Amino acid sequence: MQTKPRFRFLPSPLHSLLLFTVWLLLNNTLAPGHLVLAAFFAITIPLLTSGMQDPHPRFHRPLLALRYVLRVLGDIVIANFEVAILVIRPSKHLNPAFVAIPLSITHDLPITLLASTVSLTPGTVSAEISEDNKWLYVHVLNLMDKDALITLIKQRYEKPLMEIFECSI
Amino acid sequence: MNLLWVVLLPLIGTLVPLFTERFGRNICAFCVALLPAWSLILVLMYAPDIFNGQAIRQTIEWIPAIGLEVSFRLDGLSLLFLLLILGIGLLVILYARYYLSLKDSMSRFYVYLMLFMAAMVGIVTSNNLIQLWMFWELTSISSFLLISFWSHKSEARKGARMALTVTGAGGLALLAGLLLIGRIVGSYDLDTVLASSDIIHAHAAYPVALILVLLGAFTKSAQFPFHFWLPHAMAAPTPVSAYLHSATMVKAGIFLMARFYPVLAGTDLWFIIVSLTGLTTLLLGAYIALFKHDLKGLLAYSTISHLGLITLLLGLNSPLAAVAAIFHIINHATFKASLFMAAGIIDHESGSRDMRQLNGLWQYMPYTATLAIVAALAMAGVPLLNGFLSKEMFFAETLNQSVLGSLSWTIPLLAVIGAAFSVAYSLRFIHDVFFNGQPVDLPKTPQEPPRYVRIPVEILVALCLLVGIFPAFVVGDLLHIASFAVLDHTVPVHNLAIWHGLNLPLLMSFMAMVGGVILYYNRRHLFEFQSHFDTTDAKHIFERTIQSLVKAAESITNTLENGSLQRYVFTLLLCTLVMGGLPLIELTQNSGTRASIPLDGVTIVCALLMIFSAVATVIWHRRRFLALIFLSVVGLIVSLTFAKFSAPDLALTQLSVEIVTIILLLLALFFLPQSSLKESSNRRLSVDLLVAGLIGCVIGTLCYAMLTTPLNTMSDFFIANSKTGGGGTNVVNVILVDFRGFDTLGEIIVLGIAALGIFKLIANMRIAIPARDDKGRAWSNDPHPMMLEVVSQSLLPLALLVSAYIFLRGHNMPGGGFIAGLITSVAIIQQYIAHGVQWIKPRVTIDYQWIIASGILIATATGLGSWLFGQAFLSTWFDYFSLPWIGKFELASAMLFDLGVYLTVVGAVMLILANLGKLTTSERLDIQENN
Amino acid sequence: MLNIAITIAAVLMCLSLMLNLWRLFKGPSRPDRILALDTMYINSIALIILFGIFSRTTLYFEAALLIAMLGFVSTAAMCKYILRGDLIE
Amino acid sequence: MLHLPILPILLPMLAAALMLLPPLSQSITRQRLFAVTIMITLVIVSVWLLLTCHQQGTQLYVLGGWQPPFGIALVADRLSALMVLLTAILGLGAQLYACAGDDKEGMYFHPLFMFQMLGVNGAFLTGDIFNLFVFFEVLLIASYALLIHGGGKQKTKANVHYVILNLVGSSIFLFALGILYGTLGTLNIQDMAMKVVSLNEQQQALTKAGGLLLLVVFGLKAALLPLHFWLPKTYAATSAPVAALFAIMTKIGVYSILRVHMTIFGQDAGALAHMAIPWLWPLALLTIVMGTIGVLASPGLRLSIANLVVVSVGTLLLAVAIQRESATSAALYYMIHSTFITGALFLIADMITKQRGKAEDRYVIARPLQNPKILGIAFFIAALTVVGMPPFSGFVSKILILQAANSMRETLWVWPILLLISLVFLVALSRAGTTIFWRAAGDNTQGKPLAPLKCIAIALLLGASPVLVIFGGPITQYTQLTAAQLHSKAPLPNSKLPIKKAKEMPTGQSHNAN
Amino acid sequence: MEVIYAFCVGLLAACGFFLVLRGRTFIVVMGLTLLSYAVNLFLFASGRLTLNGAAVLGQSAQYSDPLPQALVLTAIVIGFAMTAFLVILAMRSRADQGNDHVDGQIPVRPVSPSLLDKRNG
Amino acid sequence: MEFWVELVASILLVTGATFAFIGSLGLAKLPDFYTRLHGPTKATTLGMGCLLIASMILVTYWQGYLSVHELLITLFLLITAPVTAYMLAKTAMHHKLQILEKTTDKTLSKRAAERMTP
Ligand code: NA
Ligand code: NA
Repeated sequence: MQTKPRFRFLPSPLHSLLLFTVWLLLNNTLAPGHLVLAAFFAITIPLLTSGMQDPHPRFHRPLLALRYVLRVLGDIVIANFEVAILVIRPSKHLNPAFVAIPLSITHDLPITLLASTVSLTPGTVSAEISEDNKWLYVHVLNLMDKDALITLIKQRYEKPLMEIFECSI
Repeated sequence: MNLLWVVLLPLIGTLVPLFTERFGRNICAFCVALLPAWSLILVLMYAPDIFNGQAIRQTIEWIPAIGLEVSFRLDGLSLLFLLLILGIGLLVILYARYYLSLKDSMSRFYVYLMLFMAAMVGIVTSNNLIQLWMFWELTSISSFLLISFWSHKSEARKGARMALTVTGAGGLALLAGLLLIGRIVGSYDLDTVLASSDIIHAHAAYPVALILVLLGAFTKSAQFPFHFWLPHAMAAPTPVSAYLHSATMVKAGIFLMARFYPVLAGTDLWFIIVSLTGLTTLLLGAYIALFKHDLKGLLAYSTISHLGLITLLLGLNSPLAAVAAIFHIINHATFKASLFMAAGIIDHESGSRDMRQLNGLWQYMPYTATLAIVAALAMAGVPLLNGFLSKEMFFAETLNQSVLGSLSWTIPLLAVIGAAFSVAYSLRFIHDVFFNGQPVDLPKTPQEPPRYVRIPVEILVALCLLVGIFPAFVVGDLLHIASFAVLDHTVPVHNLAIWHGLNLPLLMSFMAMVGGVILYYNRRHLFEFQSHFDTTDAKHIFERTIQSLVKAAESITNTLENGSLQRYVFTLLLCTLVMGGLPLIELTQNSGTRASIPLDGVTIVCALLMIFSAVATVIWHRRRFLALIFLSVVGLIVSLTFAKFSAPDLALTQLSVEIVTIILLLLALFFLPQSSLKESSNRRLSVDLLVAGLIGCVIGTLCYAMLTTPLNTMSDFFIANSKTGGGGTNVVNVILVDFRGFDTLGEIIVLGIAALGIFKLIANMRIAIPARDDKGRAWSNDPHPMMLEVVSQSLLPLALLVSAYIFLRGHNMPGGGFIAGLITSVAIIQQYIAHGVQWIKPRVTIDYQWIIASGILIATATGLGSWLFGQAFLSTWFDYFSLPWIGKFELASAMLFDLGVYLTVVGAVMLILANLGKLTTSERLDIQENN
Repeated sequence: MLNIAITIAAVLMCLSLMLNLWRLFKGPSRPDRILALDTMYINSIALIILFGIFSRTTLYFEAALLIAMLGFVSTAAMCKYILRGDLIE
Repeated sequence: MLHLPILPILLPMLAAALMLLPPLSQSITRQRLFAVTIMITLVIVSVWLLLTCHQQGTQLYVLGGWQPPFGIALVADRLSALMVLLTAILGLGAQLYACAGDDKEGMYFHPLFMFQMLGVNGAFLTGDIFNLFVFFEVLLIASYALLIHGGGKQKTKANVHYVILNLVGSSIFLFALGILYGTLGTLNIQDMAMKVVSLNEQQQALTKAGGLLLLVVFGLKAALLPLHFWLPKTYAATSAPVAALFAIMTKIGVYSILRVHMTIFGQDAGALAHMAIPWLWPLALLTIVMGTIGVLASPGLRLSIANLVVVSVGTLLLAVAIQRESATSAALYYMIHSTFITGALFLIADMITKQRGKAEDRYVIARPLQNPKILGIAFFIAALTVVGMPPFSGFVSKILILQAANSMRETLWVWPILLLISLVFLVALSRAGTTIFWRAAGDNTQGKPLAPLKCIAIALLLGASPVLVIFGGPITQYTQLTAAQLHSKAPLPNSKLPIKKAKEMPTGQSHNAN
Repeated sequence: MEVIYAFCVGLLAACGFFLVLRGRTFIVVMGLTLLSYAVNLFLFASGRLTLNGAAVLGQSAQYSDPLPQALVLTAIVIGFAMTAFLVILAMRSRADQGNDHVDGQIPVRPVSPSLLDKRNG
Repeated sequence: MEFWVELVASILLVTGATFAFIGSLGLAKLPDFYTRLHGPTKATTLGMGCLLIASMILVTYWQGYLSVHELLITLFLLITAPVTAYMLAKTAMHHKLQILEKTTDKTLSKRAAERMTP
């Protein structure tokens, strides 16, 4: 758990980086004036909102994170095709199910990320997280093998997230 | 010297009692008397000029727009009345000093009395019609105060109100009459008016003006059928009756007729109305007076009767009759004032005014009795007393008329009958009070009153005698100049003497005497005869009339203003329908010459979406959440419409407002019923539907007609000057912050005020919080879902960045302070939704109210900045700068203005929404639904 | 070619919107309707993007961005309303 | 002072904003001192503005330096200056009264009051019809908030009606503005008056609809029959200083009718000239009748006064409908008189109400008043003024209107009605007064002295009545000049401040949305 | 296009006015919201309809009338402020009077049997 | 050049619109709420992604500079779509909406609604 920011004027550098990028994205530009503005907002906005941010586990291994993002994006594309077919086919072929997935990660942010990933990827929607943060309830559109699904989610998504946030192993 | 002072002195006199009461009653009364006395001296100083046939005038301009001048004139008639008003007024002041008991507020009494006196003086000296009317109304007002002096008594209040109503109504008629005369003559100057008798007589509106003026005079002078207020005015303290109801107020009506005698009299209409009214009043008053057991009641009806006599005389259209009328004015004032005073003394000393109780007072107060008897004899018209003289003149004049054509002989006969009754009631006054056995159950043992209270009576009775014995010497000149004024400078020959030889009038007097005595001796039969008649008191009729008026008014109001908003809105919509729809009927063709835009599929689909959703909102309006969802679809399509028709700023604004509205409605819906039963009947629904549908048709037609007509607008100016003059390429935004920045300033102020108002509404609101939802389900136990919390938190900086982006580009591209403000607010609200108030509280310590205020201040200050450069408020400034490496950039004061907008929006939205959240408490109770 | 593609896309989006509307009417439950509304928001973004491409302008980008941001808030608020009644507590 | 015309708007605006911020926001005493100072300044400024307009003619203040009709212009002519002064004095009275304690009964009284002043002054001064709408909304939202000041069921209930009706009204306002802009292509009132002449037949019909819809809107604000329903209960429910201030609210509706239907659709408007008059006549008469019936039917003093407001609106509009210069002048005089007097009456009624225990202001027997003398005198003067009895201003205004009703037809309608309502008022108010002041039971020994501020406030408003009579000459002269100005069609004067050099519009390519 | 635009405006106005005539505060608020949509579209239409003509200099060949747009913006904001106030006032009214009827009390009228059936069923 | 740009953009447009349509189709035709939830939340992300990329390409091509701000919309949708789905599922379970009969482990939804361990 990170309790104190490392730099007073840059409480969350990652956020700042994100904001910096987004500003340039928004303005479609790399003009010097906008770089200054982007830097300005990247510094001021996190300062302004720092009070509104709960502490989160520290972020590690950016490369792994990038790989994770790309993997999820790829899975989204596939998921869409699969779901598209399921939707178009008559619904009697569907095999929906509720599945409870035991969680190893504990903190809010990683759990949220995992739940989001699950929702964005093949045929599953995160429906609920148990109060003790130990179970993720998932609705599956077309369940083949329950255990395989649990393993897949834990291996493919939870593990990298755990590594990225270096938590509780 | 100044004529103005004659009026001003009594008027100033109204203030005297307020300052002198503390020095004791004697000093107070003395000081109060000083000013009218002074005024009287002034009048007397003018008297020689008047007796020389002059009229004195004084005019000051006041309100020319209504023809009102401060204008006074003193002529013979005024002089006569001034002497009566001021002279008897002084006597009444003296009398009242001893009459009023210690409980009564002396200063209050004197204030009212002086006010009244001033008003009377004003009436008789006015040389301007409007001013005359002003004083006329002042007498009504002050008499109201005087009559209701003992306001704790119900009859005093009612009597005063009745007097005020009747005389007030007459006053209004008089006003109309005077205005009409003014319009006919073209001036409100009395001199001019009095000189325009031909114009007035010839004018088509003469009868109307005459009737209106006479209504004023008759009500004031208690002429039939307006006589009924006077007896009830006897609830006033006796000094008031002595003054108002003998010498002054009731005489104001007579004065009015005398004043306008030159211009209004002389026609058949005048003749018929005035003389017949007078005659009826004379007879009625005299008849009823006989049956009154109340001493003052008797005197009141006697007054009515004598006023009728004077009116009759004035109505006869004969100069000599007018002289007689004026003479009787003087005589009646003296004997009636003294009689009232005597009655007051009797009442004061014996505790009763009921003649059934009062008997044999001669033994107890012989001196007072003597005075009263002399005065009563004057009233009866006994020779050697003043009443005899004028009554004889009256008889003579009744013989000289032809009111009723060949039936005119009845008038002298009726006059004699009236006189006989007058003798009878005078006899009753004398006999029933001072003789006729012993008193019955009097509250007090009667005794002679204090010395000073008799002085006024003595003076007046002495006058009765003096006038009665030496008429020409005492009042000859006064009567002459007064008649001189009334009769337009041509006074007929008359001879004021006790003895005119044996003639018909003398015989009539004699017959009246004898008749009166006979009547009085047979009074028992008369009383019995009278008791067969239902004597409905005018007071009850009056009160009942007023009551039923009020009842009728109540039922009308309750029917129309039934407190149902639906009806009010319906009326409003009907008006809208009529006003918007009628001009459309004149519209021969709806479509103009403007080329229309071809239809496309996406538009049709969006339109269908909007139509279905709008209709669904209406159909399901009682299932509120559902309706809300459909409503938001409509809002979404509206935004898309704006985008489609080239209004990106509008689309953005509509979208953001839409979301905030939905949040707001959801917040509120929680505290309101989720659904309601069908309340309106089918008939009502279909009527509403019809009206709403018709208005929809009107609006749609107007819209279509507008869309298809070509339009030349001033918008080119904005497009041409947006960049060069306002420094921005987004013309809409430049209009908002520059061309029409004032609108925007107003708009954010509206928002700010709304927030303050809402905060005010929320403060101390005690509202039940539903423990379950509308289907009876318990609420979820997860107030702040974790995922929502985390994601909302991380969205906040992004949203702020986007709002900064929208804000900064606003001047040149779609966006601006308002939308940016809404985005910021929504982002913060999202935190409230996700985390709850408790979580936010320690994290946001700023007062939203300050943000609103500083937003408004920044926007205003930006506007004010232009003052420094000699420019008008809200003149903008912008310029382009260039920095190394960064390059060229623009700075504009409009941005600062927009910042003000941004801050106000954020402050207002947050103040509204965040505080709604504070309504909830931790526990939720089951509430009783009241519908 | 592009215009044809835009037309096809627009037709599909219109059909989607009509389907959303159908679900909105049909329900049967409140979550169904909220879901339909949310989908409608997203389809509107698509429509705006298509419109921008069709008119060759970027003026409507912010509108799309705003729907993306605010549509979420609206949906979340409605869900919260159903769950807890009180949006802010 | 070059910026004089905008000061009546800016002063309350800045004052209100400052009162929301520390140090003023923290202490009611500071707020009171500040607010009263501002209001007195406002009175001074208004007098100054009035004198300037009177002596130097109409003042034009071009906001942002944009030449009208493109920018928003404030036009201070005799009428608007008069209305602003009227508002300032009335406002000062109401505020002084509130400072005696009523302002503590809820939040934000003083800021809201200032906002209300700002809205009213803005509505009077603006020369732009959309800006008029904006200021209408400012004053309305402020009035919504002020209306509930003090809390209580009655206020809430009345406010619900008031707000909903006005919101519908605002919608209609915007429809009307849309039509007017859609046909005339401009928003500046003077410019609209120019353009209204050259419309084709179709545009005329549309413009007429717009103009008549505006009549509905302004009629609603003014409480013209049949749109008056909201007024009596609303005014009777609200707290005294607010009700007193509201005495000006209906006048704003009348003022707007004057502006729109005399300036835009006046005698020079061609086919559209005087289009509202045929409606105004019967409606004004009916308003008077209904209001009078309401006065007679009212069970309590405040409701009576509220109905008097309705009558005063009818009377005013009747004078407006006569359409003669003298009548307009009479209407203006009447406007001044009735505004002050209804304001004063609401304050007096409040003091009476607070001393009568549970009987409140109802016409029933109750315990005697603690201060019968002062209240009695005040009520008496006010009642005389209302009835139109001398020596107070009511009679002058009554005579002015009676005299202005010149033709046979006018005389036949106006005279009987005006005189009869005077009589009804006389009956009703004498009943009211005798009941309240004289029909007392028990005693009320705890004679507390009256709050001096309240007395000053009442004296200020009531004092206007004799002043109006004493200085009747110059005042009627001013109203006559004002009426003459309203009836004549004069071009806008030049701005004293620099006008921005605008780029010429591309000639011959005037924007044509064709 | 103009026909369908005008039709929609008229329909929205009609729906809005109909709901404003109902007796419950929240429904009136919804009616006013619908009405304000109609108003805004109507006001917008006073500048006529233009395709591809956003009034941003340099972005279009021919510009739509920017003035009504600015007016509508102002109207939207003001409308929002007013709606917000009314909504909270409706809550206050409910809190003070115990029901959400616009008149503060439920009008008493005989309940028809069919209505009773509905309520029970 | 233009042809290829147009071609890619056209394909992306049609694909994107198709996915969006399928999402809406799923919303309309799938048998219970939970299955319907899958359609929009996923299909739209890809659908919107394709449309936005098409827009990026075209704008970049037309305006001559790289237009990437459309990515932002995608970013927002990716962040918010799962939360929307989560909230909706939560609501559905809270309201105990009818679950398709053949759904495996239906009872889990009750545990989930109470946020307990299975
Ligand atoms: Na998934
Ligand atoms: Na006797």
